[in-house]
Amino acid sequence: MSITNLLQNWSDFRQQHPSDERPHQEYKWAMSIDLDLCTGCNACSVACYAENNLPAVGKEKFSHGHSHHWLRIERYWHNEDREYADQGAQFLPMMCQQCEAAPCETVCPVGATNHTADGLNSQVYNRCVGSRYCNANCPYKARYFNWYDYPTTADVWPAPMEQQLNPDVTVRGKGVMEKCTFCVQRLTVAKSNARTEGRSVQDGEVQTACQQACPTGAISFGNLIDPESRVAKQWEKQQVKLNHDKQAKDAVHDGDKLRGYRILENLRTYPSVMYLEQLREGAI
Amino acid sequence: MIENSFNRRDFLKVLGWGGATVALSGCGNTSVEDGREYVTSYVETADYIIPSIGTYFNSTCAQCDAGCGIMGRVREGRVLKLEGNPDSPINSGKMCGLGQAGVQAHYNPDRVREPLLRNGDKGEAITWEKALQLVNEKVASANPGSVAFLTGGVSGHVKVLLKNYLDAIGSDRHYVYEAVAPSVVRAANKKAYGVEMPRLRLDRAKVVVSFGADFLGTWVSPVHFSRQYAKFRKGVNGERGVLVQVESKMTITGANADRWLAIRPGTEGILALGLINALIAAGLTVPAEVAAAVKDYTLDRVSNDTGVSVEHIGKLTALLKDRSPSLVIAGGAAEGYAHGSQNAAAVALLNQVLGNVGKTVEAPASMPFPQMAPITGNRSSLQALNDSIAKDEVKVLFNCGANPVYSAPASMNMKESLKKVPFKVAFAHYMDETAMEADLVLPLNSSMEDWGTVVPEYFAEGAQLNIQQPLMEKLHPGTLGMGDVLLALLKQRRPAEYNGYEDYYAYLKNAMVAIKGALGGENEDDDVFWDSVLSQGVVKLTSSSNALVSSASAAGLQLPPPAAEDGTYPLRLIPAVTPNMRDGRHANEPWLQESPDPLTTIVWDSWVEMHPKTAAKLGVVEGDIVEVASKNGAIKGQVYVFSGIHPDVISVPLGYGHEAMGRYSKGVGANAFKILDPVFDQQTGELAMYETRVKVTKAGKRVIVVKDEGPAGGNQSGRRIALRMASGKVNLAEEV
Amino acid sequence: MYRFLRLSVLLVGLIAAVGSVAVHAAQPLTTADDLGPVVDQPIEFPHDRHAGDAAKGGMQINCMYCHTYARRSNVAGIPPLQKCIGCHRSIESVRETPRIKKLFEYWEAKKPVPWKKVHDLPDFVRFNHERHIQRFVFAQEKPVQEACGYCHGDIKTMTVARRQKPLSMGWCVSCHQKDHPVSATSTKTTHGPNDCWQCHK
Amino acid sequence: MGKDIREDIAWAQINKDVLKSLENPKKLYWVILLIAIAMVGVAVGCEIYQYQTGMGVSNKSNSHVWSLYIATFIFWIGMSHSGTLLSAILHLMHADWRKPIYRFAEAMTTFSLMTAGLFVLVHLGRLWMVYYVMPYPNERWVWPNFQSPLVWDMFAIATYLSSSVIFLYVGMIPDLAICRDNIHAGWRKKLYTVLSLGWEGTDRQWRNFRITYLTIACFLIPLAVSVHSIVASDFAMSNMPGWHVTSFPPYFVAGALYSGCAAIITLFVILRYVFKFEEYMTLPIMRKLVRLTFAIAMVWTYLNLIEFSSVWYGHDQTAKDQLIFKATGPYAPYFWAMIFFGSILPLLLAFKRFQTHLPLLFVVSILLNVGMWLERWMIIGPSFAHGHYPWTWDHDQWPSLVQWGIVFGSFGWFTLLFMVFCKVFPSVSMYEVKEMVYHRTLALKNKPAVKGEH
Repeated sequence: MSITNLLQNWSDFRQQHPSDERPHQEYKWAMSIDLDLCTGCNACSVACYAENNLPAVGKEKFSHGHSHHWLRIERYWHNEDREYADQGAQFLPMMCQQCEAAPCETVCPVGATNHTADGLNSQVYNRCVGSRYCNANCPYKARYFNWYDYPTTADVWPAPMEQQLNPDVTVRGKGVMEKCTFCVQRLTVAKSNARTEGRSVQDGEVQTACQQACPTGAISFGNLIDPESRVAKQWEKQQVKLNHDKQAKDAVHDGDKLRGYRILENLRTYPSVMYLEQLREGAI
Repeated sequence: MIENSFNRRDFLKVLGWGGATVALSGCGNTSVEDGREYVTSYVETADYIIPSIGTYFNSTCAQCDAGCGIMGRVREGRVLKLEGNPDSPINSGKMCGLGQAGVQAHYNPDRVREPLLRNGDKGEAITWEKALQLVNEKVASANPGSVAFLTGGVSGHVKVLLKNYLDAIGSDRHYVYEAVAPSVVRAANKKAYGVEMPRLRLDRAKVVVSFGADFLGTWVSPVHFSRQYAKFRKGVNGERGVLVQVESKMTITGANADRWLAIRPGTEGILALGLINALIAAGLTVPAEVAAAVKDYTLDRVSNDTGVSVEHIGKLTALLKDRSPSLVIAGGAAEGYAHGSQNAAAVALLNQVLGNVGKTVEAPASMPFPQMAPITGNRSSLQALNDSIAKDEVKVLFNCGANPVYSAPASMNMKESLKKVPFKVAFAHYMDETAMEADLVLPLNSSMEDWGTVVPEYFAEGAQLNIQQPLMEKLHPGTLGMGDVLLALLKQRRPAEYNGYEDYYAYLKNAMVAIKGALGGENEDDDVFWDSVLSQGVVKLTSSSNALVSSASAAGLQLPPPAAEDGTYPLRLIPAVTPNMRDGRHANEPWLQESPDPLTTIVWDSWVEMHPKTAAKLGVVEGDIVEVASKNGAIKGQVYVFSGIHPDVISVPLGYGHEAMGRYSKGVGANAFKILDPVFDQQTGELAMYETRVKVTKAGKRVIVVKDEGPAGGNQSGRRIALRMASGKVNLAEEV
Repeated sequence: MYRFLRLSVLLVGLIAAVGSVAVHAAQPLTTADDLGPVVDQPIEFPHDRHAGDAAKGGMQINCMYCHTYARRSNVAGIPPLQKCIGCHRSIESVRETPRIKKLFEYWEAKKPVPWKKVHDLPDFVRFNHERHIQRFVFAQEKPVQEACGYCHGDIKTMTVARRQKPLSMGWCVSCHQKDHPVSATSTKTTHGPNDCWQCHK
Repeated sequence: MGKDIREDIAWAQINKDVLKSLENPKKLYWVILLIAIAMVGVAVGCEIYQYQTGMGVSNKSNSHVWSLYIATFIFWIGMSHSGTLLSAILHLMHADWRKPIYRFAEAMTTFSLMTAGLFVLVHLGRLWMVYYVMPYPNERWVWPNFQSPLVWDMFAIATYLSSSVIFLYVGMIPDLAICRDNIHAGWRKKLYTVLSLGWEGTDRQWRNFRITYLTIACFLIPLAVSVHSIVASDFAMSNMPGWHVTSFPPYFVAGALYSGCAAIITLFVILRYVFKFEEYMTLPIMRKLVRLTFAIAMVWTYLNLIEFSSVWYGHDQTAKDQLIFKATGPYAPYFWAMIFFGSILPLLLAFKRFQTHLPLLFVVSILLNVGMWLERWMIIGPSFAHGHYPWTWDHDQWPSLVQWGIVFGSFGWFTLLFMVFCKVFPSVSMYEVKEMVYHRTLALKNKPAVKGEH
């Protein structure tokens, strides 16, 4: 309770800007999403509802932008004023990017959202006072606020539907902010099991709900520290560096042969999610 | 996985007494509440059950007929989430959104909970004994030939029991009805290849041309095809597969195509033949007879008829010529017309002349136990039933897994004709439109409470038999499994034969053990075999596969010219099958209502989709309420304008507009089935889904369309968010 | 002028009074033992008899013999009925005592015993028994009853278990901030994790 | 042009006139008071409904998370600044014309701060957890996040509020003594007796008083400036297009002084009319005030232009889009209204003839504040409606009636507080007016008689 402790806690709350002096120790959870494989089928999104106790808010609330999909599928068109969208749509799964320098963390007045040692952007519901500053400052608008008290709202979880709720995930009450957690409840279990066996989590040992559902396997998830993990290999191959806000490859001429990129990277948020550009055939 | 001493069925009974309570409103309960919460321990348990750690049980997804293998995560006696079963060749561990929502079908608050007997216009609860007794009387009193079963696609041991029951009462009236099914294509395939549904190998194809087959979203076995699609895109040694989608209304498969060709509705066959002709010109050798048949389909004419530009036909021809093997698939868009069979045949012919048969079109595995093989539903069978009802030939009608009152066109007037059947029994999960008409409603277990075997319509690799087993104790004591009911009914007819079986579980186990030899467990102990079957969830069957007809023949190919303009009904209605709603049987699962439609991102409502040109012509904009009127009725809907649809066409999604069923589906959107014109495919007599002609008129005020996309729509306004590049640049082989 | 003094004295006195009351009323840092409520269970299970010291007539049964899930799971778990019966079937001496009779009634009815939770945590807390047991019992080789006692108090002296520690966040933190040896042998120490997400679901 | 304060006015007269304002109010006073209370009632009702049901009823969305509450919060904070300007800054500058009017200005500061504070609470999703924002020793060893501008806000506002209350109070002590001595019975007597802290006007007391007052004044000025700079940093510190502007702190301070001065003009006119303070709140004072306002208006306009141009000539396309959206999108009417009220309308004040035209000034000053309120909303609303991420641009985020109700009520709350103050405490500083008169007579005496002088 001393002033030193106060200052120390203060520094704990400060976002851990990734740097070569201060690398992650054991885990750095990261994701990569191949937009060429994403068909926009929404399986991931529904899986997220099932895993993370997300409320289906209903038409009226949805119309006011109160939807609660931690993982939303965005649909973009590239037909610049052509008659038809004849090169199809582009689907993009957008969830919390678990930024290394997360804009939300620095502004939360009560420190309800912090950086964990695994490079996750944690959200602690009990600490949240609902100032919503975090989402104001989130460039991706990937955070979702409990505008109503959904557990007690009619037809959100009418009996016996509440029996489906996942006991490993808190059911959020009125007035707190929430967002994608990379299925931290699964990560915790995997880490605990690995620890009991005195090893670290192997690649593929733990999957996020969306990754596990995705029919085309567009989403891969894993530990960026572990060079054997698929994610680490992909980031390596695509020459996307976690702690750079400009990728060297974008400067060099044939960098455009690589499809890896991070969204709104230029804002220096250092997202933990890498996207792979969608491809289109030129011959047709 | 399961100890022999410990019978899985008994186990479920104690499993119900789960430990920890449900975590509701976690932020609310911030206190330590000693001595108030209960922690009920098991009476006895298996040592693999550890409180707070989920156990996975394998079963089969019943949300559609694809028969994906699933594993249910069970904790403290509750099933929490479904994952794909990695051992199932169909979905190899993956799942679609529809499947994920299965738990909501199970926990749904609107499920029927006990047998209901009609009393005036409301049902009163009765016991199962009474119900079955009643059924017995009615069936006994009726003349055997007049007892009919209307079901959806059925397979496995339930099918066997059903067959036996019908035999027992001496009736052959089993109508298998699916509102949305590729039955025309099946028939055409049967003609062309000798099999109804050949095994398609997208993973081997370099080019896939799909004539409106939404294989990524709704067609036959979407998850399996999505798995293959992934391989196809990655390509052999990095050569990325090219997908071309030909259809009048964009499906999610179309949205993923490298080139989406908006074709004038109904002219798919013409394009197919045109392509053959162009290929011949490009030096492809085909049988003279075929060449003769297609010689009139010149580039210009085809381009004229179909509205596909000469340039694109040329490019497509070149693509098919250069990159072999390719794969051409005929789907909903091709088959939905009066000449649907012809279209499908033309597409099949294209496949054959391209020499894809044997390469990307393979013979499917045959089911070694034909009595268990699935009966695939179609729409003509409902027509047949309707006719015989009209002739007063049906006195007792059992309905199971079909909802004709909702999904039959108004012209059939199903609701009225059902009234002519004296005694109607509905096996139901919800009080849906058809159940409302029934005299006796028998509540069924959810697929997560029931035992059973399922044979998928479409085999991924070899033939396989899927196991369906309870993932938890029954939620409502008043429900019963379909198998149990049939068994009970059979006991009434053939006591000698069936009294030996305590219940369907006993029957099933016995039946499975009886054929364990064929299931690869000949020298295993019965219980060991049974337990291993249950723990695997999928039994792969050794089966032969019959050969395919690969010789191309254009015999009997008669394609009509594109349909003429209709003055009063200028537009064509395409009833769209969306990945969320399909034929509407799952409309009461809120996750599906809330998950945005992939293309329009609209939720909780249906819509009228049209091309900007059409909208301009009609003078409507997004959100206008319009009336869509056909000769057989009219529905209202909100306009959604987007450029993924042919200007001659409007589209309304199916599955909405329920008048009954439950709180999440009733009165949500409009029912497009209702206004379909009674036009039928000339060869199969199937209802031609895409033949309906409509006129669209403004009807009232403008609303704000409730959808996920913002006012910017699909426009990124210069931000680098969703990027796209030419596939030529990258070498996928190098990627991880 | 004097009025002014009088007033200020009054104010100061008031503040002092209120302050002292507040300080007195304020809860001390809750590392002290405070007993939870008495919970009446369907069967008054005598922990002292089973786990107590031999001197006091106990049988010194290892906690994890019955609470077997503690080493493998988040929850320690209440043993299934079959476990109690497993022993008591063959213990004729107490067979007719009322509690054991009750036990067997449940067993014959195949009905689970509706125990009440004695150590309850809020629903949003992710507490993991396994990790603590692994660390203190298996790594540090502390005697089981001592290790369990850190959070559960001196159960072996009670009949019906009763909460002895506050189980509040501050109390958890007070221990997580201490340094604990990683194993019995090594001198290396680490303190408990302080990520919010370690304990908050 | 009206007369300035008469130099020969008797001090007793001053007491008499000012104390008259403390006499029992007329009916109209009660009517207005009731209206104010009713307005507060509306706000309270809305807040209770929102508290029970959830923030959703205010019709914000996951991308549009802030709205009128924050806008109005800034508005009231801004309002508070001019009081300090008049009482503290001008005090140090020995601008004696401030003397008759600084008292109610300072009161206004305090009350608008009290109003602003409430909006922070109203805005929170979990109001009942608000104490998490304060650093208090706790067994969990968790502290607020001292990086967050919101925490700075908390400190800044608390400090500013407390110190301006003290400033107001200290400045009143001699007058309270006068009240004590001139009122002979009732609760007021007791109140003044206690509050005047036994003031007897001895030299020692005056000396201490001067030093104290001066010290607090000096302390208050940097505080006032910092408070609004901090409020500005709520926005400048974030990465939202349209917020991420370095010129925000001065821009906000200017805006604050602006709206404050406008408010003073409004209240000036009201008080002068209601309490017949023509003798003290004279037109020359008003003229000075108006000129000051005009100057600040121009500064504000200038800073506004700086903001726009720094965006326009900057490289941040997103911010540029944002600006274009403001000027052309659905918010355009409000945006241009703000420009008009904030920059065009004050040009009237440049004309001599209008500078003392009270009815016109009354209307204009209110419109100026409308403009300033719009400015605050134009910072919040459009930015959220058109942020970094096109997919999440606004669906339909027009503030709901609940929001309007609470904003509406806040004006009632302010009126309520102010009216009570005017009736309980002298809204014109008697002793300072006396000083002023005294100094002027001195000056007059020393002046050599000039021809034509009367």
